[in-house]
Amino acid sequence: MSEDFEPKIVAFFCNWCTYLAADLAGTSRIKYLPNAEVVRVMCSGRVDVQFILKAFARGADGVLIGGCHPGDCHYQEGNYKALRRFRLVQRLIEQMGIEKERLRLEWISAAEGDRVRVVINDMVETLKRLGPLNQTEETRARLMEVA
Amino acid sequence: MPAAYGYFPGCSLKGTGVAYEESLLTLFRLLELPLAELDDWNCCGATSYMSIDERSAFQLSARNFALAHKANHRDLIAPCSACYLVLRKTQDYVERYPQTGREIAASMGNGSLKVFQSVRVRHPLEVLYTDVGPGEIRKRMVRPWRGGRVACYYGCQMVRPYGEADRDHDPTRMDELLAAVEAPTVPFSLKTKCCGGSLTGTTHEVGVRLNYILLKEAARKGAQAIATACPLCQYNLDAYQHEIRRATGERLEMPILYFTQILGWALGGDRAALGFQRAISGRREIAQWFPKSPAGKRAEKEAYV
Amino acid sequence: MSERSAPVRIGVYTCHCGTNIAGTVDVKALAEFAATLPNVVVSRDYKYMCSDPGQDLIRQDIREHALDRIVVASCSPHLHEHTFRTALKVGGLNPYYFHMVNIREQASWVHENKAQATRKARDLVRAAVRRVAFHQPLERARVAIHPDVLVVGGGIAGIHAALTLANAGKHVFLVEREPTIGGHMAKFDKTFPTLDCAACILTPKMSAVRSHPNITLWTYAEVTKVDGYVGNYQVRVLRHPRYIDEDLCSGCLECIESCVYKQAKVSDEFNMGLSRRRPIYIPFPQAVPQVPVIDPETCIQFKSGKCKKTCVEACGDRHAINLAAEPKEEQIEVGTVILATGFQTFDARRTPYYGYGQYPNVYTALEVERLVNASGPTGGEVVLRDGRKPQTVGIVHCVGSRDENTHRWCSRVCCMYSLKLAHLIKEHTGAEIFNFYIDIRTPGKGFEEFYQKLLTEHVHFIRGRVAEVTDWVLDPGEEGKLVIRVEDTLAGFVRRVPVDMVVLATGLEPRADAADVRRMFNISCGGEGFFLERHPKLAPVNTFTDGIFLAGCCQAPKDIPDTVAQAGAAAAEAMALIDAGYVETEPNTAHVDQEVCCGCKTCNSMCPYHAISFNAEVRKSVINEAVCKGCGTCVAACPSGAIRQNLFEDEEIFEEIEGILTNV
Amino acid sequence: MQRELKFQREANPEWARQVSERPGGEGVFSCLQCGACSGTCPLSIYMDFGPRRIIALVREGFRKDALSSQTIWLCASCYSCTVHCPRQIHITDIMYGLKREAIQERLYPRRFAVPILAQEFCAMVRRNGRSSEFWLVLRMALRSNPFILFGMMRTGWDLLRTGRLSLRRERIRDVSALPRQEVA
Repeated sequence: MSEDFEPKIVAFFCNWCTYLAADLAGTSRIKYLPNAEVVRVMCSGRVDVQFILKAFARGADGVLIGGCHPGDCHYQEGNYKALRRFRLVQRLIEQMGIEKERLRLEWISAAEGDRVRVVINDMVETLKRLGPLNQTEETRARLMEVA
Repeated sequence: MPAAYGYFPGCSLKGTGVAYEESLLTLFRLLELPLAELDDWNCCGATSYMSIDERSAFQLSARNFALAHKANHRDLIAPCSACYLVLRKTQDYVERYPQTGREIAASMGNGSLKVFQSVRVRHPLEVLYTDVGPGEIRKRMVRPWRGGRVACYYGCQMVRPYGEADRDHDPTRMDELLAAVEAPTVPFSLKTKCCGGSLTGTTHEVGVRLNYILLKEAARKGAQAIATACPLCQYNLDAYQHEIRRATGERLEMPILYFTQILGWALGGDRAALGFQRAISGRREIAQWFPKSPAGKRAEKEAYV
Repeated sequence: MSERSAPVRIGVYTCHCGTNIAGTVDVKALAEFAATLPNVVVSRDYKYMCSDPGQDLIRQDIREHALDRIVVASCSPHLHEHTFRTALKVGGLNPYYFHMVNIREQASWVHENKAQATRKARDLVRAAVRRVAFHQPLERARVAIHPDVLVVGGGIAGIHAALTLANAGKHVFLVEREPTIGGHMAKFDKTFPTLDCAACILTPKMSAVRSHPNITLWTYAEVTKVDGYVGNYQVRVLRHPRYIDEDLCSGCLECIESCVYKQAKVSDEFNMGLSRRRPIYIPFPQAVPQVPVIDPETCIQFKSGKCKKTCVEACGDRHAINLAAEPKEEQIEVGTVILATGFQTFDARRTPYYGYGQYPNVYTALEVERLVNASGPTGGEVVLRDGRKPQTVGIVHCVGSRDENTHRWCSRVCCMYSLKLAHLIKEHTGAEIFNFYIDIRTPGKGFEEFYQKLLTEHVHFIRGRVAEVTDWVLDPGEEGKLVIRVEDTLAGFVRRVPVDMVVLATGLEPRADAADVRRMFNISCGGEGFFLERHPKLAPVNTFTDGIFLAGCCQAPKDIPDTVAQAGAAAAEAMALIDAGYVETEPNTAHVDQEVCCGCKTCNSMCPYHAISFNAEVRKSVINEAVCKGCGTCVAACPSGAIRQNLFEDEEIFEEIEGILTNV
Repeated sequence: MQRELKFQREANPEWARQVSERPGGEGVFSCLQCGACSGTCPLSIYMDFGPRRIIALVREGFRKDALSSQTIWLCASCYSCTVHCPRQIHITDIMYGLKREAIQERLYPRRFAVPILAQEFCAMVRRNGRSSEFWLVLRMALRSNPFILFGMMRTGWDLLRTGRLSLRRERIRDVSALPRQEVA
C-alpha cells in the first residue's frame, strides 16, 4: 500500500445529532483527520441509495452515514429507515466488488463530539488498509447507471 | 465431570503459603472440582519484578498464559493476590496498549495474542462464590463451627483495578461464604487495607506496624481470628505476632487462617490436609477449634519436613 | 435537472472569524480559489462576516453586482445561517438563494495542518458553489401558536415560570409529580448567601400559583404522551388519585388526626426518612395544595379492606374523601412547553468509603437541611440519630462530583450550601466544624463575602479530598467517633479527624427518568445526562425542538438565583412565540410531483407524521405540507423519484457530492 | 541548611511528557492535587513525599527529586490510590515506572533494602524462573544489612518448624524460555 495514500470520505450527517456532534468536536477543539467531508441532511433517513453509489462512482474511497441513536431520531424513526437502506446498499456494493467496510453507518448523538474523532480516524485507518477504491470501468459504469 | 480448572500456585504457595495450597486442594477435592496444576509454570513477575523490568515481567506471565493456553484451560486459578493481579494486569495491558501487546507477542516467538484472551484468570474466592456459591457450600457443610468470631481480611491486590474478585471498596464475598458455614464474622473496617507485602522483610518496622494496626483493630471489633485469602497477608499477620507483643506489650495473638481452611474444615476436610499445623500464632485456639483426629496425628508428622 | 435560463451570479464570502478560521485555513487563498469557480462573480474574505459591516458587504454586492446566489464560508449553520439569510432578505434576495459552508467547527478547529485544512475548506466551498446554483426561491409557511403553555415540574423553576406567564395573561398548565409543589427548595431551611428563610420566600409564590386564575395546577400527576409540534402540542397528563377531592377538601387536616394509625409508622419522604408519617398525610404544613393524600401502599383500607375508615367519618358531610377514586387522564392543547423537571441528589451509597448507610451518623446534606429546619423532624434541633448533640462535625465536599468514578462535573452549589450548613450547624449546636474541600468555589454575588464570614467564625477549612470515613481507632481520642482520614494538602501531612457527625455534600445529577422525558419531548441530553440547550451562550433556555424550553437544574446544576433567572428567560421565550401569534416553519418540506408519481404507495408508510395520503381517484400520493416536518425519508424511499424535498433536492445534493469529489 | 528555592532550569518538562506517554502514565496532567492518594495510602505517613507530591514533581518535571525519593520504594503497590483517584490516574503504575527509571539511572537510595530485594528477586527469577524465599531474603540481607538476619532468626525458626521454609532452590525445567535481556 502506498504510504501517502489519503482516502477521501463523503460523510452524510443528520442535522440534529451527528452534525451537532461534529460541531461539538469543533467547539471542544478535538483534532481528527481531515479526510472526511460532510454533507448535511435533515435526517439520516434522507440519505438516498443514489447518493451513496454516486459518491463511490465519483471516486470516494468511503462513505460514512451519521444518524441519531436508535429511539432518539428527531423524526422518530428516520434512522431505522436509514439502517434498512444501509444493509441493502452494503450487499449491493459487495456484489459490485466494493468492500463493505467502505460504507459505514454510525449512531452519534449531539453529545458525542469525541465519537466523531474516533469514528473518522478509525475509518481512515481502515480505508488506508484497503487502499484506494479503483473500480473497474465496468463497475463504475454500473454504479453510474444505478445512481 | 466439569473441565478442570487450571491452577497457578505461584512461588509463595510452595513455601510460606503451603497451607493455602494444601487447604485449597483439599477444599476443591471435597467440592469435586478438578484442579490441574499448570505444568512447569514460572514466577508471575510480581511486584518486585515489575519495578525492575516491566517488559520481562510481562513476558514471564505471557509464558504462563501460553502454557495455560496449550493445556487449553478456560479458567486459571491464581490464589496469591499478587499473581492474580499481575496476570490480569498483563491481559489488561495487552488489551489497552497495542504497542505493549505487540512487544510481548514478539517476545513469545509464535507471537499470537490469542493466548491472552482465551484464558480467564480467577481468584479462588470469586470461583467459590460464583461457581459454587454460599448455598451449595452450606448444603455440603458436615462440621458445625466450634471456633470464635472471625474478621474477614481481603487485603488489597485482589480487589484492585485489574481484579474482579469482589467489589473494590466493600468486598463481602468472604463474609458470605463464612456465614454459609456458620462462622460468625465481625465488621472489619480495615478489610481492604494493605498488609505491607514484602515491606516486613525490607523496611521491617514499617511493615510490622501495619500488621499491628490490623490485628489491634480486629481484636477491638471482637474478632478472635482473621481469615485471609493471600499468602502474603497470612504470613505477615501470622509471623510477627510475638514481635508485636515484644514491641508494644499488647497481647494480640490470634490465629490467622486461610478462608479455604475454614471452608475445608466445615466440609469435613482433614486437619493436616488443611495445613492447620502450619500456623505460627494462635496454635492453642486452632487446637481447640479444629481438634485432631487420630488419623490426623500421623498425617501431621509426615507433613513436617 | 431544474430548468435554468440565464447563468446564476454567485458571491462567495470567506470569514476569518478573527484567527479562529484564519489561524488554520488560508482564507486569502480560499477566497482567490473561490473566485475561479464557475458562476462566481464576487469572492471576498472579511474579518467577521456575521458583523454588520460583514453583512453590508453582502447587501452591497447584491445591489452592485446583481448577485442572485450567496455562499458564506464561516461557522456552523446552526449558529449563523439565520443571520445571513436575513441579510439576503434585506438585500432584496430570496433568503434561500443561500448556502453556508462550515469551515470553523468542521475544519479550522478540528485540524492542525494548515494545508490540509485549507484543502478541505476548498472542497467544501466548491461543493457549496455548485449546490447553490440549483437553489430555488422558497417561502416560509406560518403556523399559528396555541397561546396556552405547559410547565412540567413544580419546583422553584416551574413555579416562577408559571407565575411569570400567568401574570402576563397566558394560561398555564403546571404539572407536578409529587402531591405538592415546592420541589427541593421547600426542603431547605435557609438559602445562601443571604440566609433568608426558604419558606418565607417560597411559600407565598406557592400559594400564588394555587390561587392564580390563569394557572391550572395538577399535582400528583405526570405527562404521559406528547404529540404535535411547535405551536400545537397535544399533551396527555395522568393524574394519580390522591383519594381526597381537591375541590371539596377544606384543608382542615382532621382526617389525618383521626387516622386509625395513632402514631405515624411510615417513613416520611419529605423528611428524607428522618421522621414518620401516617398513610394519610400532607407532605409538609405549607404544602400546596393544602389537601391530604392517601398512600395506598400503607393504608389498611387498601391493603385489607378492613378499616374503620375514621378519616371518612372525620371528613363528615364534606364527603371529600373518595376511596374509590380512579386515575384521571387529561388531554390538553398547548403551543409551548417549559421543562423544569429538576434534579436528584447523588446516592452516597455509591461511595462506600464514606460510610453512608453503614455508620448511622453519616448524613447527606439534604438530610441535614431537614435537621436544621425549624419545621423539620427535630424542630430545628441538630441531633444525631441517638439523640446526642454533635460536638464536632465534618463536612465532606465533592461527594459524587469532580470524580471520574461517579460524576465528572462540578455540581456548583455544594461549596455554598456546605458553608451555609456549617454556619447553621454551628449556630444551632456550637459544634466545632471541619470542611474538607478540594477547591472552594464561591463565584456569585455575596458568595466570597460569605466564605470570609465563615472563616472568621473559626470554621476549619482543610484542603484535601477525604480518603475515608471510618470507625477504626488508632488513637484513644477516636474511640466511639467517626474518623475522617485525609491529607491536609496545605499543611502537607495526613490527618485523622475524629467527629461525631459527618455531612456528605452530595452533588446534583440528572433525574433517573431524564432519558424517558427527553424522548417524550424529542429533545437531546448532554453527555452527563442533563437536557441539552440549543446553544450554551446564545440560546441557553432553548432546545433543538422549537417551542420547548428549559428552566432550572434539568439543564445543569445551578443555584436558586440562576434557576429563577433562567425560568424567567424561558417564560419570556415562550411569550415571544405566543405574542408573535405564529411561527414561520422551515420550507424544507417534501412534495410529490404528480406527473411522475406511479402510485406505488411506498412512501405512505414511510412518514412518521402520517403526512402522506393516497388519492384513490388519481391513484397518486399527496403530501400535506402543513404536517410534513421535512425529514426527507420519503424522498429517499420513492422508487420513481417523484418526491422532492425543498432545499435538499437530489440535484442539489448530487452537486455537493460532485463538488467534494472533483479532482480525486 | 538545605536550599528550598527551585530554579526553573532544574525542571525537565520533556521528561514529564515522557512519563505521561508511558502505559499507565496517561492522566498525570489531569491531577487535581486533591490528596485522595496520599490520604488513602497506608504508607504515605512514612514517605518523604507521598503519592500526591510525587505526581506534582512529575508534572513539573523535577526528575531527580522524584527518582531519588524514598516514596517510590515504600509503595507496596496496594493500588489503593489508584482506586480512590477521582481522575483515575494509575498512580501505582506510575510509581513502577519511576522505580524502573531510578534503577536504570542508579538514583535509588543506597543500602535501602527495597530496591535491593527487587534486584535480587529479578535476578533469581531470570535464572530459575521461580523465587525461593529463603535464598532471596538471605541475599537481600547480605547486600543491604546483614544484621537484620539476627532479627529474622525467630521468624525463620517458626517457619522452619512449621514446614513453611523450604531450603530447596525452585527451578523450572524450561529455563531457556525465560526472558534474557538485561536492563539497560
